Amino acid sequence: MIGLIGQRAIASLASLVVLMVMVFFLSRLTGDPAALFLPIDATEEMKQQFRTLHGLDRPVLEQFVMYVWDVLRLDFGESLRRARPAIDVVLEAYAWTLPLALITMALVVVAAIVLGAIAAFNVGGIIDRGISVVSLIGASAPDFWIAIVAIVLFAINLGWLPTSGVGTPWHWIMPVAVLFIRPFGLIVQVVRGSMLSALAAPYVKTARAKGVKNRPIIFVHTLRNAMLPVITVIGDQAAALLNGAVIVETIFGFPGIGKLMIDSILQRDFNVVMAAILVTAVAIFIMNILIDIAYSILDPRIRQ
Amino acid sequence: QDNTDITVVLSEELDLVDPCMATRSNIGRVIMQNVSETLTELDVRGDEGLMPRLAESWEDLGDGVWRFHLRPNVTFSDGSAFDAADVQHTFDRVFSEDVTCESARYFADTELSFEVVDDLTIDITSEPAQPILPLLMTLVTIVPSETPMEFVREPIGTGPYVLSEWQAGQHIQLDRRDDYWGEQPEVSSARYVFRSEAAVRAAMVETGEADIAPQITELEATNPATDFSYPNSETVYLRIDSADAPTDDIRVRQALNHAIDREAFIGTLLSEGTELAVTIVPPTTLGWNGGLEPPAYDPDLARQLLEKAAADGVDVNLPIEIIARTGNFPNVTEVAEALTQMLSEVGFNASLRMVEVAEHEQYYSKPYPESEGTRLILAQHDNSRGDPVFSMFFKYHSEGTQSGISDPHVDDLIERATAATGDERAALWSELFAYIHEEVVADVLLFHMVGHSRVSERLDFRPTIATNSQLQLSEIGFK
Amino acid sequence: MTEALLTVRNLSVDFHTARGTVHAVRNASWSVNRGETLAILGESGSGKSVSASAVMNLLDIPPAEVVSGEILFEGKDLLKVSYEEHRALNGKRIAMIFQDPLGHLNPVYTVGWQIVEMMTAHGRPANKARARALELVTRVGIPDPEKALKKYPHEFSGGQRQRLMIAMALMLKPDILIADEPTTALDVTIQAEVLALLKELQAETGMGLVLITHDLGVVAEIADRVVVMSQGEIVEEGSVREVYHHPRHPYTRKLIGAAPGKGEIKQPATDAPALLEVRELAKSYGKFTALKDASFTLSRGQSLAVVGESGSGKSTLARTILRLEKADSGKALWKGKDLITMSPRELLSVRREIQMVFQDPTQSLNPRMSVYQLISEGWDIHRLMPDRKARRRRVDELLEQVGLLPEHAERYPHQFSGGQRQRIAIARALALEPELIICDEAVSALDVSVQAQVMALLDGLRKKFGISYLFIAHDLGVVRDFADMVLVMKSGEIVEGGPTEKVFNAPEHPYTRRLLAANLDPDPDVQAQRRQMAATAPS
Amino acid sequence: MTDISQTNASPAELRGAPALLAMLWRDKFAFVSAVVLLIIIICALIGPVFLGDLAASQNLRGRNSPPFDLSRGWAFVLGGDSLGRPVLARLIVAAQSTMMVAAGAVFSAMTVGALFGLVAGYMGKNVSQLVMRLADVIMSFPSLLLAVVVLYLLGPSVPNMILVLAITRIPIYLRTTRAEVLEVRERMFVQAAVVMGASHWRIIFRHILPIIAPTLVTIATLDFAFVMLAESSLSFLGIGIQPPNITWGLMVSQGRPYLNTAWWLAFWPGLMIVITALSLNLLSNWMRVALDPAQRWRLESRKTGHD
Ligand SMILES: Nc1ncnc2c1ncn2[C@@H]1O[C@H](COP(=O)(O)OP(=O)(O)OP(=O)(O)O)[C@@H](O)[C@H]1O
Ligand SMILES: Nc1ncnc2c1ncn2[C@@H]1O[C@H](COP(=O)(O)OP(=O)(O)OP(=O)(O)O)[C@@H](O)[C@H]1O
Ligand SMILES: [Mg+2]
Ligand SMILES: [Mg+2]
Repeated sequence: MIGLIGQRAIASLASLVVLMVMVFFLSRLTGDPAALFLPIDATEEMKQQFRTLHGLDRPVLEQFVMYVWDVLRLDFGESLRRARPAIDVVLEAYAWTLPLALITMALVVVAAIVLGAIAAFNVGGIIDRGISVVSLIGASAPDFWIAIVAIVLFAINLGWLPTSGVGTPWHWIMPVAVLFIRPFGLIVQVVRGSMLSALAAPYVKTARAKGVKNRPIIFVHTLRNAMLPVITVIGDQAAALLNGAVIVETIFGFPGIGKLMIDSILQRDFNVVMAAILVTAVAIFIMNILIDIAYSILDPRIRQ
Repeated sequence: QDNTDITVVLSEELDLVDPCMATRSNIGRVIMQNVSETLTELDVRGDEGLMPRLAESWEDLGDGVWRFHLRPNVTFSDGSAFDAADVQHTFDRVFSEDVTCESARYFADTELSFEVVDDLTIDITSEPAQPILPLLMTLVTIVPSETPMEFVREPIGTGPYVLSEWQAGQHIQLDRRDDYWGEQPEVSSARYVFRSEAAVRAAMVETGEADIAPQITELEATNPATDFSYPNSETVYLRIDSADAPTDDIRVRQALNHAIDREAFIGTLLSEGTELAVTIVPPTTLGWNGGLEPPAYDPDLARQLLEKAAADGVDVNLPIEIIARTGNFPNVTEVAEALTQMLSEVGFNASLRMVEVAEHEQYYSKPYPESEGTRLILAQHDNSRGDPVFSMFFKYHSEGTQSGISDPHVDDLIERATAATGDERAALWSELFAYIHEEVVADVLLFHMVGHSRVSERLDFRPTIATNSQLQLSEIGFK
Repeated sequence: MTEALLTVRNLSVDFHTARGTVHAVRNASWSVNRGETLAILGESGSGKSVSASAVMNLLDIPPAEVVSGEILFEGKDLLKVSYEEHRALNGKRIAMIFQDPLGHLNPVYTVGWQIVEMMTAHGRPANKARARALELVTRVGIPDPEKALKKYPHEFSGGQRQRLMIAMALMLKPDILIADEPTTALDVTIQAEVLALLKELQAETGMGLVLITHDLGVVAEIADRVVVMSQGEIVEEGSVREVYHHPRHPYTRKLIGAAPGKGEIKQPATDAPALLEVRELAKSYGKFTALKDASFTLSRGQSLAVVGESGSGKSTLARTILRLEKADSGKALWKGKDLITMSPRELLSVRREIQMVFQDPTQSLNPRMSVYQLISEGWDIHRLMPDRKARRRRVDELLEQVGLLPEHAERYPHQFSGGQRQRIAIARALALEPELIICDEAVSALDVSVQAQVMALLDGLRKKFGISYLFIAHDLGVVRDFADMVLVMKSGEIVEGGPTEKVFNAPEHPYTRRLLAANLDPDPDVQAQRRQMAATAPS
Repeated sequence: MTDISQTNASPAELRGAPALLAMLWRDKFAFVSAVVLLIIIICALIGPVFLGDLAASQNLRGRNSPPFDLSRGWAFVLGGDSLGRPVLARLIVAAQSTMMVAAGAVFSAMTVGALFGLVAGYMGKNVSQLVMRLADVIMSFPSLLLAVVVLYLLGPSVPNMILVLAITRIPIYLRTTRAEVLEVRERMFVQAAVVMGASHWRIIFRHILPIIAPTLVTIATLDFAFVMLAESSLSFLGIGIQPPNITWGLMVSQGRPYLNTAWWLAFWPGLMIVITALSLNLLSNWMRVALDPAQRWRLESRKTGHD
């Protein structure tokens, strides 16, 4: 097992390198950061000065070699805009994103699996229809709607929650709730579908012949068999959250990585983009490794 | 009033707080005159014009030399005294190769040299002579001579407030100083928070989570008790490239101007109070020419002009692409769509392309990319500094980076006006405005915009034209 | 007669399908009392499993519908009790052993967990359950029971799974045990042990046993009474001896007449060329050696039977030859070319010549393909029989040959009984007209009359086209009638091999002798005699 | 020949399309969904031809007219937008680009993802490792950066939009497919197919794919909404589809500032996205049952009558 994880880690490291190289060159195809950092009426000398200062005037290949050299010494460069080490900026933001993603995903996973399984068990019934329609509306409604309506309702009209920002646990309720909705809707549907197939399997009959109660039949016998696609989709949704939740961060003023990433991309703050992708990619790779381990834990036939 | 702490909710996070970047509006709004002060200050509430701040007075010694007499007994927030060396260091820093200070651009073609006469007197020589040097001093925030040649994250200034806390992404806290040289402001501390969503900013003032939201949209500004509109010194226009066909023909440019129903935008897509523009600078600027008329909306005339041009062999069917930037100002997309439609209606082969900021920049500044036909750049220009010099060279001189024309007479007027002083300066600018507007028809000038802000009812504060780029806490009182 | 413990009265079950209603059970009535063993014999597809499912409340309603009848357990009608009440009875008072042990074990849990759950589901403490599981698993003859409990279903052989299922059903010492073909995959020695265990339990707890089986020997050995089902109906009922000696219904007569093991033993042809030569084939799973240096030769037109202990590596042998498992070492020469090292391309072209009927027919049929698609797939693969009409005819013909109806072609696998699925698998193997068919317990789920029909078909094909068979079976009667060579396997090794006559009449290896001795006779009187002899014999 | 069991097959057996339609009719939710989707598809096909001009005709002085007011004609029944254009007409016209982008992105992502997933799951360890790590790269490549790169270099257009969105959605299909293949290929019927001599492709497409297809379809239909909204946020940032082209996503993002004052601008297109997603999913739920022989009875007429 340990050996396997080690092997995976090395392979992931290779992907990380590929990713970083791609990002490095592709991002440099998208325009000149000097023009964006400096005011619109900045002179050419100022732009030149900016480029020289940040090494942007050198050939891209040379920049790349320098970057690699720095990274090997764990120096991820300065943010072009913030005059701070890019990695600091990113880690600061990630310290907000990570708990947000984890809390949301934890809630989503529990709620979606329970309701999805219940829907599958009552397939075609009123509970199934109810859960499906509600979750689907959640999954397809524009999230800024939900966010703004939530603010109007809970912060302005009812005054129960603060409009936005961070600080107290109360501040987290709306962002988590809004982020919750889409992955919840998606995963409910995937759980439902996968459970439907699994519930038709003969071992369910065995369990019933054994006199096992419905709840363990659903949540113990069948669910585990239905989990393969479910955890894959959970992984996909978690990856989206680990990449930052732009809308929610924007509306609720949540200082996470999503907004930072978008701003840095739009402003061509290359070092921050690189550092942000490095951090999110590491998180996503770790998650994917965990998911693959989960596959083999869940299904002994996959273990090799 | 017991609670004199306020919270200001801004639309954009700060990535820097360095004083030499204070001319960038999001930074200036927080530190300009609050943390760091300038030698001179432009009066935007009354009509006093240029006022003393850290310089008590100044005089033109001739030959491009200006003498500034500095205010005594001023200390920086780190305790050190303010003197002429600090002024000199400030400028050394602005022009340093090691920091890319924004304020340097205002001195692009002038060479400054300094001579410290005594602790509180400094002579500044500019080459060529800079008649508006004292005005330019409103743009340079003074830092102590210990400030390193790199961006600082804890700005030290002479202002009434110190930056006491900066949680990136969350808030910035300014606290009042006890040893400020001037009158103690009423606000004891200000916390700046950042929310990009206008609706949320407005809501925060409504729920009491914030006291001032300097920029909200017109749509949010629905409560007369708290919401104010103010001219925000931004001017919207369509930049024409008169090197391209078919806009190299003046009749085509005129047709563009007459094709647009400017009035129709006001009170609909743009706020009530928006004014039609005849110059690229707002009316509060020196030399603004009140005699100019906005081009009348006359689609028939526009069609006739096009026909005439076509008759002379101008290919008026060449594509005209309007390039606009998403998020440039509220409703920019709709405005651009409406403009496109109006141009199409009179027979232009117009199309619209909305782009993000980096791409917009490509089209906006020279060298302009090639195109079949031509491009009209929808852009917004901000000049709240009181003098057209900050605009005219860039926008109209044949060497200006965003200029769409190349006209020797315009170049000449700009150069002369820049060097002139007093009434002559105003007259030259006026002449330039009229010439550009009527003879050259250099661009499609559209609107002077208004901004909206929401101010809590417990505050006594009215936003001004400068609110866009600075928000002096000392101007805020409590009811 | 006093009120029976479990009485099924006038039970009728229909299945509604798109192509009409299937009357699976029609007015069936039977009952079983405490301490009694009722054998349900019958045609494959005659509704035995369906009626058992009805008792356990396992029918999917719809598409199934209980049209009439009642199922009385201790006087209560199980068709009327609430779901929850029924659930509490299941497993604890009435337990069931399913016909198809692989599908009915949950693939993702260890068998130990699944067996223990039988007790924990009814509120018994887990440690006690574990002790009992260990005891029972040992009793049904699973080697290394401690470790076995920690393994997953796919790591067991077909017979082992069946035994695990039996152990599971016995956990709570139920009052009624419904055993649906519980010994189809067991060799006769283990079968004897299992039957002994059932009897013992019956003596201990007065358990009523409903035994659904095709094996007349098993009936003779253990049953008290017999009902015979045909086409959904009960056609005959009586004591074992009565029915065996004086069958009244023509079907019963046919059934008893078809009991295998009475024909003449064939002599292997001596001059046929070798078709498959297996040389020192070995395979192990981790540390466990499933197959040790197996060597044998199969000539063209020969039928080679492989018998042996359950779990001795018979299926592994077949699967390794077919490259479904990677062999550790050894060769399998097909017409001189080694299958084990053959390039994938070459292998593909050989595939058509060797077909296999898997031990677990249900799992080997794609649930999303209709019977027609399943049978004709081989033709698609090898681009045979392009004419649709001809195909249709051939499918109908094949179905009829294995005792199914043409209209079954449009149904899907889940709509069939265990024996019917097995026949679909056989029809599929035959469709390609291969040169060798590997049959892994291919007729174990068939009642003896259908079995006889299928065996006759296979034998006919052998004569006509020279098809060879590698025939894995545990039913010595069938082997005796069908095979001309026999291999005996034990613990991964071939312990004995030779012409059928020699192996049956002059067995050398002690295991072979044990095996033959344990064989059951369909005649209840003979069995009773043997039992007596065994009891009086000095141990 | 033994007569096994009797069936009284109904005389008028339904086959093929009529059978499917009958099954559709039995699930009323799915039936309504199918009708809704049909309408949307028709709008997408003919909308721009018939209503293109109406949808583009501005009237600044009659902007943001509220919905349910018939005085300005049927086109304004859902209100007018911020340029005074009829929302209803715009919705209909926008259906085309919307559907092209969403369907294009989802289908290409699903096809490519499933294909690579099948290969990764079915082939040896090394191929699998390679494909999966590549998927990791795509998965952690921020979609926004991809959008900026592609649209900056190639310009915003419907095909480029499809490209961007499709690439970002590939990993989910790839990973799901692979995970399922790993399990399905261990099943006995796959081995039975191997024995019959089925080629890899046949095994993959005839035996494995049908088992995992329902899961893929479920995800794909959910992705429809996801893609429409993703396209909306890209438009909002200035790197997606831009006016004068219209999509529902663009309409949603343009209506965003008016949420408090003219709710109908963002509401109707948002509702269309929800309705489309809902319909697709209800239909895919139906399909999951209809295509599974073991579940199909749920949709077949139950009472063929017993005698
Ligand atoms: N879901 C179903 N749909 C339609 N017909 C079915 C279904 N399940 C079973 N049948 C039919 O019901 C009949 C009885 O099946 P059952 O499984 O009880 O047979 P069986 O007596 O157990 O046979 P075997 O000995 O082969 O296992 C068979 O003819 C079968 O085809
Ligand atoms: N995947 C596996 N992992 C570990 N052990 C296995 C695996 N498959 C089979 N075995 C073991 O290999 C041995 C031989 O199995 P095989 O299926 O060949 O037996 P068999 O002779 O066919 O028995 P039966 O008659 O019961 O079907 C068994 O003891 C079984 O436990
Ligand atoms: Mg059966
Ligand atoms: Mg076996």
